[in-house]
Amino acid sequence: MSDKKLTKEEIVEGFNKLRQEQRTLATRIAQMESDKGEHGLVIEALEQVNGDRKCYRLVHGVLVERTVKEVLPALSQNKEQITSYVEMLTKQLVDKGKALNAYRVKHNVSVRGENGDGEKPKSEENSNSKSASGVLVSN
Amino acid sequence: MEGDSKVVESKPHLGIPEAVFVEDVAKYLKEQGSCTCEEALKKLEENYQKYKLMEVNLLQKKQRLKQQIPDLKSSLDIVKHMKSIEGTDTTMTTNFFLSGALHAKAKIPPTKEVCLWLGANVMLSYSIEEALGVLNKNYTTAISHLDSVNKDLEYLRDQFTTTEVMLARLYNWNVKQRRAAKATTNGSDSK
Amino acid sequence: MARDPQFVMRYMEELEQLAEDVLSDKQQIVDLDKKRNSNREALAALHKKTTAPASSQNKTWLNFGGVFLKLPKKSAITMLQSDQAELDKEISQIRDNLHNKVNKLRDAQGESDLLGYGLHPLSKAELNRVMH
Amino acid sequence: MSAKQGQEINLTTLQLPQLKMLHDQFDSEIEYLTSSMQSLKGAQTQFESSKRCLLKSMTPENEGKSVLVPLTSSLYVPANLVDTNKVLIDIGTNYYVEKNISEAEEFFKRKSDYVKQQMEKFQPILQHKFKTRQLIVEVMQTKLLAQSKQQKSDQKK
Amino acid sequence: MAVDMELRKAFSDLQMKMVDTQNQMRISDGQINAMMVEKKKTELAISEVSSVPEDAKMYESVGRMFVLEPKATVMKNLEAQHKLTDTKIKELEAKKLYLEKSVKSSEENLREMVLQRRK
Amino acid sequence: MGAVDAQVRLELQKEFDEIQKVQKEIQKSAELQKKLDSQLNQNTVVKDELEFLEPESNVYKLTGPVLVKQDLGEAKGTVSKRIEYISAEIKRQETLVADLEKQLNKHKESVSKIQAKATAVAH
Repeated sequence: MSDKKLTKEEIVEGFNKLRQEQRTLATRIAQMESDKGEHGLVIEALEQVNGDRKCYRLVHGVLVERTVKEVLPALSQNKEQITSYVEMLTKQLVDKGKALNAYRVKHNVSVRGENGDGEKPKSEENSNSKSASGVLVSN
Repeated sequence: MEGDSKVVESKPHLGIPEAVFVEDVAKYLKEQGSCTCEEALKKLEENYQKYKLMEVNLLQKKQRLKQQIPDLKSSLDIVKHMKSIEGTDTTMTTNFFLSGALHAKAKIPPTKEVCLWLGANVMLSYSIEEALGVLNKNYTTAISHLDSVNKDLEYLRDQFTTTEVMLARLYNWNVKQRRAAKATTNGSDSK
Repeated sequence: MARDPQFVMRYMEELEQLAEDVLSDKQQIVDLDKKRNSNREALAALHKKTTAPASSQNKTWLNFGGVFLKLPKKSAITMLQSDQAELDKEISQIRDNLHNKVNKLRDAQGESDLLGYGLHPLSKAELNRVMH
Repeated sequence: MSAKQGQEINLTTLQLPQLKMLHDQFDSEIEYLTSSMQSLKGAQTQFESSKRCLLKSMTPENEGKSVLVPLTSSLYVPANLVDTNKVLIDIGTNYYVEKNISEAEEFFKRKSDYVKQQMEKFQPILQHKFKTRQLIVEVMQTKLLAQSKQQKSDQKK
Repeated sequence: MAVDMELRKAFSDLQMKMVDTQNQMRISDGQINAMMVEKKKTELAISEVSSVPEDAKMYESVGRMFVLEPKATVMKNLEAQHKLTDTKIKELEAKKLYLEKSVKSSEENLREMVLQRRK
Repeated sequence: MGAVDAQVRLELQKEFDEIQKVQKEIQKSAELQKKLDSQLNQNTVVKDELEFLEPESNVYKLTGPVLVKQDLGEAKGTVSKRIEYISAEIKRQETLVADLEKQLNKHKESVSKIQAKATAVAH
């Protein structure tokens, strides 16, 4: 797409689209971070109990009865996957931020009431959130 | 809050910085490292946004706790009851929440085991005694967390007020300053 | 108006904090009282049913959050009664505390009148709610 | 809507601030309707899934079946399903009714249909509001354009 | 002048239809994606369940309850689910293809209209 | 002139205060009506459901945390009473709002009267 003939509306639209994508990424990261935190808490709890204890794991609608020592490695692996996913998303977020800035400079877009990287802190601040369904209480 | 002093106690509110209130704007600017008024305004604005972000997070946390607490309380009550009939041959009948508006009936044979949902798609089996301990502990923790979240929110609200007042002051001061500057240049022009 | 504005600010904050504290305590009492009333209703219903000969079963469904457990009426009544006792205790505790807080607030605001700052940290409606 | 034509003519006679107000009013109405639609949709999905749950689990084969029963959202215990020929339905305002399976199925179907009907009633209204808002935006844009042209020619003088 | 108006109306009608179709395509895309995720999850569950010893207890979730089922039944149900998502994906893709064609022909029509107008 | 001005301002302020007060009350009533409306709706839905039932159906009412069996006729009666009560309350609120709106108009009229008088004096 050549952008020499972009109208003002189209520029704004493109900009908003990028911003929306950035926001979606940030929310996704926050979700994953909280998921990661939840995994951490559960792993911690399981590490403190006997490995032979009965423990259930839910996989896509199927609850399988296992033991703690069987579930723990699966959980750790899962956590690692989430971690690398978060890393990937974070990279994407950084790239998106760069793209956004480049777009801003190129089309001379000014944003009211916000400065350059006002979006960034969100993903960091949300890291200690956790879903309410479990019995564990987060800090 | 014990609140027995006339001075605001600077309790540690988990990393929430205190907003400062200064009467003398010029002095304030000097304290901030002799920055321009615009810079100071921007900084305050930033702080304000940060407070807002913290508020959002705290409110989320509060919401979560408010959901969790009654659930923990019910779990605790039920397990307490199970403890009281443990060892007898009492079968409990329950009408449990299946989905939406739908409840179904089940009989719970005498049991020494309950399962607690830990999160991350994992459920752990507990003896009744143990479950009682875990639930009790988590219930108290959740309540004290809610309490501290509420206090943090209150504290945050004060920081909002202070920052708002400071913003207004700085803004007014800035306007006055500019007007004064304009007046002097106009004055010198006309001379 | 030669007063130290910083002092005024803090004073205002202090007042607001006190007032908010009082209000939230009052709200909590209202909530707990609501719960106590519904328990009372439930107890009344249980007692009424024992006298009714038609329902000879001596069991009842008791609600815990989302689930109903079928319990002997006796245990249900005991549970409700112990819950009531707990609520009573909690309410009277908050009430005792509240009394002190209201007094403190009253003192603080009395002072504000004396000093003649003309501050309005609380609206009239709020004040009424706080002071009855 | 028979007033459609009339509205169209009316719009152009309005001043910009009035148009802005009208636009905002439509905005909030649309927002309200959209959120109502969303909650209706949510209710419908819930009724449907309850119905599916009912038909899947409340069968004679499942009588006495071993299950893990939720006592709260975080507490489960081993139990046996009993009385699978009937269920307890929460019909609202603290009333609960015992129903057999076909009655319960009918209940959920009735509810789901009712909600669907409501949504079908709202949909055209929402559509119309969208269109009208679009129209308002267009009129506003034309007016703004005319205004800025006017200003430019004024400046030239 | 009147012809021009008519043409403009036809033009905008066609444009609207195209936007509508494009929206539908976007919805289809979303549905396909969701189904793909669903399929992936089912596959993961199948591999997880098949790795568990035959005598392991397992439950299927129904609403908020879990019902004890033998492994064979669970596997059978998962396979059925897998097949179902597969057919759904195929259906959705066919629908999307149809929409794509429709957009293309709309584009074609628009182009022609513009050409005619230039004459 | 100054005294008149002040007098006018005072009068206007009074009217504005009144207007604000009335508006607040109208808003309050509107909120209440919304709540009542949804309550009415809920109860009507429940009533319809009760009408659907066979006479020998088991109906329970949740009283506090206890589920108490209730006679179908009694349940219907209770819900009907609630509906009656809520409807009456809605009517009451409607007349209240109508009354408040009348007051509001009166105050608005006073405002324009005061303003007209003031401009007349000024000229």
